[in-house]
Amino acid sequence: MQVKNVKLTKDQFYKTRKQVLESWSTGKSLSLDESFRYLNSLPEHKYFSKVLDNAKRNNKLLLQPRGGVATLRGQKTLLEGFIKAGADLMPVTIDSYTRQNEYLKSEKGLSESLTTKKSVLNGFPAVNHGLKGCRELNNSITKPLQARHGSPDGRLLAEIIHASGWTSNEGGGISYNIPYSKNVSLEKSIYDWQYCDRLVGIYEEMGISLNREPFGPLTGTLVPPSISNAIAIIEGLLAAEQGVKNLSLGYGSVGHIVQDIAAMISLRTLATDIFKKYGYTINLSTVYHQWMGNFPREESAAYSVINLGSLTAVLSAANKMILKTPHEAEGIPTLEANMDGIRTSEHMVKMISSQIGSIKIDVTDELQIINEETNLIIDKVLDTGDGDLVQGTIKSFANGVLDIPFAPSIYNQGSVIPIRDHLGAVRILEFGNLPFNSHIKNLHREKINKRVKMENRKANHDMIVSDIFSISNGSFFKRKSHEVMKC
Amino acid sequence: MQVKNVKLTKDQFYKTRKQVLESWSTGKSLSLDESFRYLNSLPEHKYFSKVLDNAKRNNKLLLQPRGGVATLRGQKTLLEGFIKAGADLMPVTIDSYTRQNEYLKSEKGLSESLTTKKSVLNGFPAVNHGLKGCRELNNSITKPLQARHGSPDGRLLAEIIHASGWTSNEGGGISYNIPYSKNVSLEKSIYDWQYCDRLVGIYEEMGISLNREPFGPLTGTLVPPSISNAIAIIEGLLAAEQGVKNLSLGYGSVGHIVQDIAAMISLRTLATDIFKKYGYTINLSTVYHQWMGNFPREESAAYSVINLGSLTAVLSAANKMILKTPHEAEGIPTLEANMDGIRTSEHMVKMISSQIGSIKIDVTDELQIINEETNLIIDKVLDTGDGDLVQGTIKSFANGVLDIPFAPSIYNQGSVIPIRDHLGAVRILEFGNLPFNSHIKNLHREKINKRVKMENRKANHDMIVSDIFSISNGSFFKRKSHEVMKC
Amino acid sequence: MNTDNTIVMGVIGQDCHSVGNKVLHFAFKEKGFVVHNLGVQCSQEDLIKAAKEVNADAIVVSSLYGHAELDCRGFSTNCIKNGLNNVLLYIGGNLSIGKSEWEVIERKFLKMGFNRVFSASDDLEWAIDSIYNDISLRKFKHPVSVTENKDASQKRKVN
Amino acid sequence: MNTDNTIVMGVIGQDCHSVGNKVLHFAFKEKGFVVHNLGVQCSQEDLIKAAKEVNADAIVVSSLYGHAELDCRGFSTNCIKNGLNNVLLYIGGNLSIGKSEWEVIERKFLKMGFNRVFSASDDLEWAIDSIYNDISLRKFKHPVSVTENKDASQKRKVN
Repeated sequence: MQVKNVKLTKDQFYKTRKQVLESWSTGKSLSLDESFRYLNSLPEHKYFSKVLDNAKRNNKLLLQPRGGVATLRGQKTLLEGFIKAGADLMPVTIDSYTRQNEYLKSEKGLSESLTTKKSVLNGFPAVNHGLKGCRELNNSITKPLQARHGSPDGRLLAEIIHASGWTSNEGGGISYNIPYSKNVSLEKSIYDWQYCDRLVGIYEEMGISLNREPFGPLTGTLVPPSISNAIAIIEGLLAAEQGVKNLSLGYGSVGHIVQDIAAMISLRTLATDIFKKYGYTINLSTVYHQWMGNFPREESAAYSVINLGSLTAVLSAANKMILKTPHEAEGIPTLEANMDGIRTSEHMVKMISSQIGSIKIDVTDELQIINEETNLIIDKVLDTGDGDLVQGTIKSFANGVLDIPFAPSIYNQGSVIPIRDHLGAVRILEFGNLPFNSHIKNLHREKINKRVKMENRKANHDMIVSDIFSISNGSFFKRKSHEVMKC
Repeated sequence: MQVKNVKLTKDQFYKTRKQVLESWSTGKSLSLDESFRYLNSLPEHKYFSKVLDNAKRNNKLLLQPRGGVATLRGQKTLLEGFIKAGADLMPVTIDSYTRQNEYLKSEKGLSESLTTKKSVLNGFPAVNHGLKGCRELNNSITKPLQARHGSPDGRLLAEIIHASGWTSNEGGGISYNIPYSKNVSLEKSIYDWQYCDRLVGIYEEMGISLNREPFGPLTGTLVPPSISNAIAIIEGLLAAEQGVKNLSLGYGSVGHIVQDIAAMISLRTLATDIFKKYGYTINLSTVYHQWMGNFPREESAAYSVINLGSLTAVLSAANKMILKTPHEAEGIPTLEANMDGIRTSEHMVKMISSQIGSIKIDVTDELQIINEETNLIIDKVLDTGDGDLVQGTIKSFANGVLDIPFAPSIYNQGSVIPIRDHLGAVRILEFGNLPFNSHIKNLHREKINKRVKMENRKANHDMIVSDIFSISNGSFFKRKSHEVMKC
Repeated sequence: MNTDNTIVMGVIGQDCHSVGNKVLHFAFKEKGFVVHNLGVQCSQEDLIKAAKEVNADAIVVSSLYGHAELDCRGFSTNCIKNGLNNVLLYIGGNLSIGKSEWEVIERKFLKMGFNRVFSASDDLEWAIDSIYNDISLRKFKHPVSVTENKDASQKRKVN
Repeated sequence: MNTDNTIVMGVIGQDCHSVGNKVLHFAFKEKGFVVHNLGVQCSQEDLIKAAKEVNADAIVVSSLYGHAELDCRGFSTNCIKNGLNNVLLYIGGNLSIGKSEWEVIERKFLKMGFNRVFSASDDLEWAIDSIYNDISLRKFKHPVSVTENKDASQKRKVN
């Protein structure tokens, strides 16, 4: 079978659906007609699409934390706390066993969590909870729910959560495979996500608008904006082909105000242009992820990283921001830490939103670079697939035209090496097989050289490790001048 | 006696000095020669002036928290904690009784604090501790010390702290009177601060460089930048006349990025120009105060306010930043809260400093307004005094040419009423007798009208009260759209 | 509704926090109180003298700078010594140095004779309503003094 | 200095955190270890099999996603079952869900047979030095296995 970027036929879809629903006991009772009636009965404020539309109309940045625990009761408490603290959109983070379709393991974890009254799973095992549990959760929470996970094959999960009235699903065949798995082929993950997208397309045909959101930040570690934006737009195109109409494209902060703003502007404008060019009518929104890399251990310092994100998200005119917490470095954060993250984010967002009209930052240079690079990547991917985006994507990962730094997948080359320049922006030290012209490559090299001179230090593995930890350390550079200061 | 802006003669100074030193027992043993020898023996890193010079050379923003407790032991612990958390410059906040020369009350408070082992004073009673205690403190701390207080008559305090090796003193005849006292005449406070400045001038003549810092933020509540900058520059000129050479001029954030940056640039450039114009050779540095108004009660939200300040201070190229703490709304903060404030500030400062070279914000419009207004005020003050700055200042406060919003002093008219505009900047609703031309006045009115229309709300007392609490509430505006969003 | 509740207010001691004082003044006026605001840096004597002059129903003391305990010693006794037996006493603000247990602070000031103790984080509306209700209740219980109050405040109405 | 310390390392379970794994790999190599890095999403079987093959001195397990306890059950027993009597076992990362007492977590994993348990906030240099010293000490006590190790690792040296 060669996967192509073509809308799945009803026949293909329903044939696959039968297998999907039979893969675990909770899938068997699902009926699209019954789900339609349930979804149709939900009020507007339970719809991601509607809440996003309202926010766009009012220039409001929506806040969404992360969080999932094993039990229904625990998840309710968590989400109620999020709402109390001021979150607008609800996440249900799915546990890692479910993400790998290890439902038996998540079942065990769930029963142990119920017995010990302490979550031993790192998320909510939605497949095990099934329609009953997931709908109960949905009915008890006044804001819209989204599944956030990392499943290369999240088909059964998608069936169950949408049927349960969760009106958004995060992920995609690239973004939930390459950064999340070691051995899953792109062929398989893209095919499986075509199914998830087609499912949303079918609901759309029934008049139910569900939101889809490719996972923007990928490995969350020094990913050059043009790489993550190109992949976001590609996943958007793949989703659109399957009939998705309400799409959120995300970007993970690199901790550099100007580059982050430029990246968000580029993502929004290029995506809009490209969807139009290929004839897709998409209701687009954008998502800004606060720094996803290594966090400072001191809570007080973590607050600075969070607040930098909120500031930049507002300046980027993002529609939604995904939040971090002051406990981030400690592992999975508590409800209290999440509430602190929401509150500090909301406060910064309000203050900056109040004065946004007076802030003019020049990002033109950075914007031009990201636009050019992103277009080069997308064009080459299409070219590589002889016009077919799925084949283009698979082949481009194989030959390194698409390459995500620090990704665990064996289907990723890992030849691209990012590094910060003298002004803190993320540049590319090793281009691997990225389809950049010499003009772009020279630009990266020049800027990296400026840093090499400034720090009087080699651009090597050691510098890259510093860069991975630079936001958690505060300073991006080892400044000699710093020593002089200590008088 | 009519006070003039003339350097005190040695005769005047030493005659007054005798009375000052006799006003409390700890003053009697002071000798300028002995103090000179002590100061001369201190290493460079104990000098504010040297540390500021180093920081300026290296584009480093120095961090200074606030804090004072009654006992010597307590103050040592406090300052050691500040250093541990990363502070560069040490404050010793003086208690409110000492500020009003009520040394008997502070003596009582000190003994009670010693007995109960809990500070019942809101600061360090330096006069009561005398040379012995103040030097012991100075010798035990590796960073330079500054007295921060609010004394309209801080002459004995200045004598004792400088003799004890504290190499900076905050305050001034305007900034430590009008916002801090109800009944003290400007005539008296300016005269008394001429003494403090002359003392620094005499040390300077002996080759000891001490730093002086007028208190920039004044009432810390919606003070229009041109008003606080004009007063800072006037106090700088008064200090310079008495022989002060190392001067830090401060500004208190109004919580508006563009206006704050413009205000800092204007303060630095106008002060430099004006000192030069009047023939004073001054080593100038600038100080940025994080938001001094009402703080949010939630610590998480307080972090946002602090981080907004750090961001703006770096963008303003300030040399020093005065810090707030996440407990700010709770009253006098604990050491732990101070340490959190230092850490979160340092982290934000490092991150932004690392990328400052790439951030270009357009502040030209705001800069022009502040420059023009500040010049108008200073010119009118000089004019009012027939060229004498002291008489000009006294008369200008009397007739409202100088007018500090929300100040408690009966010598302040209080006719100027500030308010935020549609983009969150602080404007002036009632000009009182400010010497502004119609061009400037119209500009304020237009911007305020835009807000009135935007919010569909009157520009009245109620709006001003909202503005006082707007940073602690987050949003500067009551947006109708906000209601619509709650779907 | 009786709108003739008369209060004397001020910031006690060497405290110079003027912004909150101005906001509080505005808020009491909005609620229909007759307000005699002595501003910042008031002594006990200033407040007691003013309360006698205007026959105040309540004295509202604020303190933001941490010296409230030192500044307020003997306040209640001094009121009674000066014949102010019926006046209600309130205090609010940041009443201690460092982060202390609120219950401990509150108990301390209640013991000193204050009728209510407000923290800086209490809702302003609620605080003013509480004072309003206290005064109304007191007048209901002591109708004579109400009349006295009324006359006095009408004579001296300042707004 | 004996530079032939051989370790097998990997991220256990369904965990896909690859960045830390790459940094750790680099750090061990810098310190002269012979590193067999299995990457993310390793099973106990993967790690044990590799350790046998390369005759590893230690297995360094990491886990960032909170399922460590579930994923590591019986690990020590399985090592012994497979003849790995002498291999040192280490684990590090975010080892629990929510903010638990570190002492409790540490005790739990020590009881499960790990020789040391590192938290995410432990200093990386210090952690690697500790492992280096443990291995040296073990070799000093069991000189036979040292020789075995040496041969094996020289045969299969990967760098």
